[in-house]
Amino acid sequence: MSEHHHPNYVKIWAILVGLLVVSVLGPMLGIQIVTLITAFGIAVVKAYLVAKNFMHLNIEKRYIVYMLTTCLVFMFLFFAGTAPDVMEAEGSNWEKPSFELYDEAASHTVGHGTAHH
Amino acid sequence: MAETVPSHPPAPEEGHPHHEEMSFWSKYIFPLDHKMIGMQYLFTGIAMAMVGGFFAYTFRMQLAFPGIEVPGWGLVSPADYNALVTNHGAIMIFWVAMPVLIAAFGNFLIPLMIGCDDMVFPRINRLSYQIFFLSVLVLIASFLVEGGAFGGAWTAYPPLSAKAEYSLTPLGSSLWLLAVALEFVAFLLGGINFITTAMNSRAPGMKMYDIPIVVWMIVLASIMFMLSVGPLVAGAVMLFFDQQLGTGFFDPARGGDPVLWQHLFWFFGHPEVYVVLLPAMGIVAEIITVFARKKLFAYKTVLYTAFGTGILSFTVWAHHQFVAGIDPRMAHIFTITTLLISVPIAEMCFVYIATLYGGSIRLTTPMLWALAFIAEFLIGGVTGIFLGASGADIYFHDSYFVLAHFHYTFFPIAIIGFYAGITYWFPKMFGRMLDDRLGKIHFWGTIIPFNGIFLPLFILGLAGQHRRIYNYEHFPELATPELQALRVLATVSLLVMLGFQLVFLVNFVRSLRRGEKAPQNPWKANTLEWQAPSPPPHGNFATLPTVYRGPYEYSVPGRAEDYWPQNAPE
Amino acid sequence: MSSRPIATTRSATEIPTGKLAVWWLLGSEIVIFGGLLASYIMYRLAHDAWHAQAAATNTWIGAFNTLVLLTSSLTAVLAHQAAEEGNGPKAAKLLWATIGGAATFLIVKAFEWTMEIRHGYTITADTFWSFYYTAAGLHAAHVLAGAVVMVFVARSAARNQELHRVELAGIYWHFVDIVWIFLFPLLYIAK
Amino acid sequence: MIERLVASASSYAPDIDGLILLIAVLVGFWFLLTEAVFFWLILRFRARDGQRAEYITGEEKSQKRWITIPHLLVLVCDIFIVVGAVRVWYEVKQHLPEAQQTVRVIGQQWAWSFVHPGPDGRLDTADDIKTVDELHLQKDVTYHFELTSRDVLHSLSIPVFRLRQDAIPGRVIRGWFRPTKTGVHDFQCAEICGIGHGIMAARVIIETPDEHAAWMAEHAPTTSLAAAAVR
Repeated sequence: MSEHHHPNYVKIWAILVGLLVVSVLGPMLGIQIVTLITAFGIAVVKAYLVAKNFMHLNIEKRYIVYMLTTCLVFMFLFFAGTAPDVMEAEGSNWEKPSFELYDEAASHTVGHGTAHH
Repeated sequence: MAETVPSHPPAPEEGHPHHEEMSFWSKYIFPLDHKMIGMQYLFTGIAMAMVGGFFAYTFRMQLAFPGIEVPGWGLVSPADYNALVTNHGAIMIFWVAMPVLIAAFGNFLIPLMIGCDDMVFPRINRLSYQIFFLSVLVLIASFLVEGGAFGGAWTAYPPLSAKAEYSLTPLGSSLWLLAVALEFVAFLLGGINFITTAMNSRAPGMKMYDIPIVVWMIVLASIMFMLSVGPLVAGAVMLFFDQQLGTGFFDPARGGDPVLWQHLFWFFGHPEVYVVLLPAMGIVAEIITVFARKKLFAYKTVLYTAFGTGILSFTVWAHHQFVAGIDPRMAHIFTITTLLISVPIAEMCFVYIATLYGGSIRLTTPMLWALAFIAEFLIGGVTGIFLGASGADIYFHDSYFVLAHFHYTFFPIAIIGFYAGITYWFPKMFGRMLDDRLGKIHFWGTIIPFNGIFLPLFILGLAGQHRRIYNYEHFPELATPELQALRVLATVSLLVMLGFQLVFLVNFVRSLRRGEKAPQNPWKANTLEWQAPSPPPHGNFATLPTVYRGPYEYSVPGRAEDYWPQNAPE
Repeated sequence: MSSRPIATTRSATEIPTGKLAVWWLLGSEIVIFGGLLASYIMYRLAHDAWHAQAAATNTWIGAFNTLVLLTSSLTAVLAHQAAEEGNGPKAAKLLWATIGGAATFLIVKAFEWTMEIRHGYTITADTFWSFYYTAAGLHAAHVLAGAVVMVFVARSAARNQELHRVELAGIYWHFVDIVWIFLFPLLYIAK
Repeated sequence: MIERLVASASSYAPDIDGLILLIAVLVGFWFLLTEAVFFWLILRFRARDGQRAEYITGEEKSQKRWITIPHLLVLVCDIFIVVGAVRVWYEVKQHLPEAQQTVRVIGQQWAWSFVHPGPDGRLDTADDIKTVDELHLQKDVTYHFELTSRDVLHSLSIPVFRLRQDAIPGRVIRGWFRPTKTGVHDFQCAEICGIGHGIMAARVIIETPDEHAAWMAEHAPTTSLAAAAVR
C-alpha cells in the first residue's frame, strides 16, 4: 500500500471545509430546493470524499465497496418497504388521526423552549 | 492482529514455554481455544433448551387441562402464561438455535474445517461468549424482578411492550429487551470473527469451492445476521427509551407509530429464520454426503441458492404484517417476493434429495436425523406457502396454523439439526463414540411424538383458533370438545417427547465417560476436521494441512477407498 | 506452535485480517445508524411540526463540531501516513491531536446539550428531541469509543509498535466522521 | 375443507376457502411427490455389500435438468398461487364495495366496544347504539367497519367471516364484510394485548332483518330515554 501515491490530504480537508461553509450558508437563502441540495447533496459529496480519500476505499479491494454498498441498499429497501405505512398519514382504507392531532399540538408548543430565553 | 501476549491463557510468567497444564480456570472458564468456547456455547444452549422445554411443558399442560396445578410450576395465571410463551419463543430462537447452530458448531467447526489452528480473534471470541452469558443472566433476572417476566410475545410489539401501565411488567420488559440486545452484541462480535476467519485463514490450497457447505452456511448466516440486525438494534434503543425514559418513539399520541417497530423487528425477524436455517442445512449437507458416500449434487447450485435465499429474505419481511395494519397495496409486493423465495429453498431441498440418488446409504443415527430434517422441513416449507399468500393469510394470521408451520421449520432447524450435528461430530468433539442403539431409540422417540404435537395444531388453526390464548373456554363456539381432544393429544405427545430426551442425556453423559474411544475418522469423511486427532488438541493439527480438492469427493471411480480426504496429496 | 494462532497470520483475501474485521464492523454500524436515521427521516417527513422544533437547534455549534470532526479526520489520515512511513512517534502525536478533536467535540456537545436541556428541550419534550438526543448520543458514544481506542493505539505507536493499528483506528474514525456529516444536515440544517 | 371445522358466514369466506384449497392442492401435490421420491431413494439406495455409490457431480446439464425442471414447475405453481392470493386480497382488503351500514369497532384492554349506527343508519348521531362485547349485524347487508384501538394493539378476528385485521392506536382502518347466515359466533382478539388477552372475547350476532329491527328498537338510546322519561 505504501507504494501508491498519496492524495494531498490537506487539500481535501480544505475542500471539505469549503463545502461545510456552503452547506451552512446555503439554507440561509431560505429557498427550500437550495437547502435540500446544499444540505444533503453536499453531505453526500463530503461523505464520498472522506470515504474515497481518507478511508482509501479507492484502492481497497472491490468487494469491500460492494459489501458496504449492499448495507446501504438494504437500508433503502427498508425505507421503501416501511415508508408507505409509517411516513404517510393516510393510505388505502386507513388513516392516522393521531398524526394530525400531534402536529397540531406540537406546533403549539414551539414557543415553550424559547420562552425561557 | 499482532498479539504480544501468548494466545492461550497466561501462564503466570510471560515467555515461559507453554504446554504446561493450564489451570481449570483458564482452560474451561476463560478459554481462548475456539473448541472450548464452542463447548461453552453448546452447554449453555443445551441448558437453555431445557428451560425452554420446561416452559413448553408448563403452558401445554395449561392448554390441555386448563386450571390444573402443573407439577413443577403450580397454577398458571394469565400473566404466567404470557410470560411463558414469550420467553419460550425468545429462548428457543435467541438462546438455543443461535448459540447452538451458529456459535457452537461455528466455533468448533470453522477453524477445523478450513484447516487452521484457531479463530483469528480468540479474545474477541471469548468476549462474545461472556456477553452472551451475561445476556442469559439478565434474562433469568427478568423472571425474578418485581412485576414478573415480560409477557408481550417475542415480537414485543409496542405499545404493549413500551408502557408499564399496559404490560404490567415495568422491569421485566426492560430486562428482557436488554438481554436480547446483549445477545445481539455477542453474535455481532462472534459473527465478525467467523466471517474474517473463514475469509482469511483458510488452509493453503483451499479455494472458494473447496470450502465445506456448512462453513459457507454459517458464514452466510453471520453476514445475514449482521446486515439485518442493525435496524432492530436501533429499534431496541428506541423501545428501551420509551420504556425507561418515557419518550414517544412508538406512541401515536406523540407522533410515533407502533407499526414502525413491526417493520424494524421483521426486517430482522425474517432473515433471522434463514440465519438459523442455513447452518442446519449445512450440517445436513455434510451428513448426507458422508453417509450416502456421494458427492454433493451440484455444489455450486447449493451455494447460489443459499445466496439467492439470503438476498431475497431481505425483501419479504412484511408478510408477517399482512393484516397488521400495513397498506393493503404493499401486501401484493410482499406476496410475490415471499412466493419467489420458495424457489431457491425448494431447489436446495431438491439438490439434497438428488444427492441420495445412486448413493450407498447407511442409516446411522446422524443420517437418520439428517433425513428426518429434510422430510419434516418440507412440511414446514409447504405450509409456509399458505401464509405467504396474502389472501389466505387473512384467515391464518396468528392462528395455530402459523404456530404449527413455524414449529415445523424451527424444530427441524434447532432440534433435529442440533441432534444431527451432535451425533455426527460427537466423536470429534469428545473423542468417544455415542451409543448407536440408544441414539436410534431417542431418534424415533423424538420424531414420532414431534408430529403428534404439531399435526393436530394445524387442525386447530384451520378451525380458527388463535395462539397465545391461555384458556379457550371463553369461546364457546370455537372450543369444542373435539378440538380440546386434539390439544390434549398435542400435550401428551409433548410429554412423551420430553421423556425421550432423557435417553439422549443418558447416552450423552454415559458416552462422555465410558463410550468407546473414537478413531480419528470414524465415518471415513473427507473434510479436514476428521484429519485431526479426536478430540483435537489445542492448535488442532500436528501439522497444518494443505488442501488439494473439494470436500465431497466420495466414491471417486478408480480409487480403492471410497473417500478421499481433502488434504491427501494423492 | 507460536504464541499466537497461525490463523491470524494468514490472509487468503490479501486484506489484512484486522482491516477486514474493521470493514465488517463498519458494515454492521451502517445498518444500525441506517435503521435509526431511516426511522427519523420517515417521521420527519410525516410531521410538519418538526420544522418548528428543529429551528431551536443551534446550527453554529453543529457547524463548529463538524469542522472539529473534519479536522480530526485529517490528523487521523496524516497519522496513518506517518505510520506507513514507519514514523511511530509522529503518528502518535497526530493521533493525540485526533483524540483532542474527539474531546473538543464531546465538550462542545455537553455544553450544547446542557443549554438545550435548560431551555426545556429534554429528550421527552417532543419526539423530535427524542431522535435528536438518541441519534447524536449514539454517535457521541462512538466518538468516545474511538477516542479510547486511539489512546491505546497512540501509546503503542509512540514506541513504534503495532503501527498497522493506526490505519484501523483511522478507518473507524473516518466512519464516525461520515455519520456526523449526515447527522449535521438532518438534525441542524433542515429547518 | 374448513367449513367442516368452522361455519362460513360471509360473502367472501368461500373465496378464501377456495384459495386455501387451491394452495393445498398445488403444494400438496409437490409435497407428496417430493416425499415419495425421497423415501423411494432411501429404500432403493440402501448400502449393499460390495456395491459402491456412483460418482455424480450434478454439474453437467443433463444432470442438472433433474433440478431445474421441477424448479421451473414450482415457479409456475407459484404464479397460480400469487394470482389467486392477490385476487382474494384485493377483494377482501383493498377494494371496499359500497356500504349499506357502517359500524365502529374499538379495542381496548380487554374488551371490544361497538358503535352501531342505530335506526337512522348513520354513525355519530344521537341514536347510535353502543355495546360492549356484542356486535349485532343484519344478514345480507354490506357493512363497513372502522377499526381502532384505545391503548395497545388488538386484532379483530371473526373466524366464520375468515377475517382478521389488527387494530392500531392512533390509526383508523376500514374494511368490510357481508354476513350471509344468521347465527351467534365467536369474535376474538388475535394480537397479544396483555394479561387479559385470553378473555377478550366478544360475540357477533347475525340476525334476520326483523330480529335486527326489533333489537334496534329495543336498544336505540332515544327510545330508551323516551321510555325512561315516560316512566
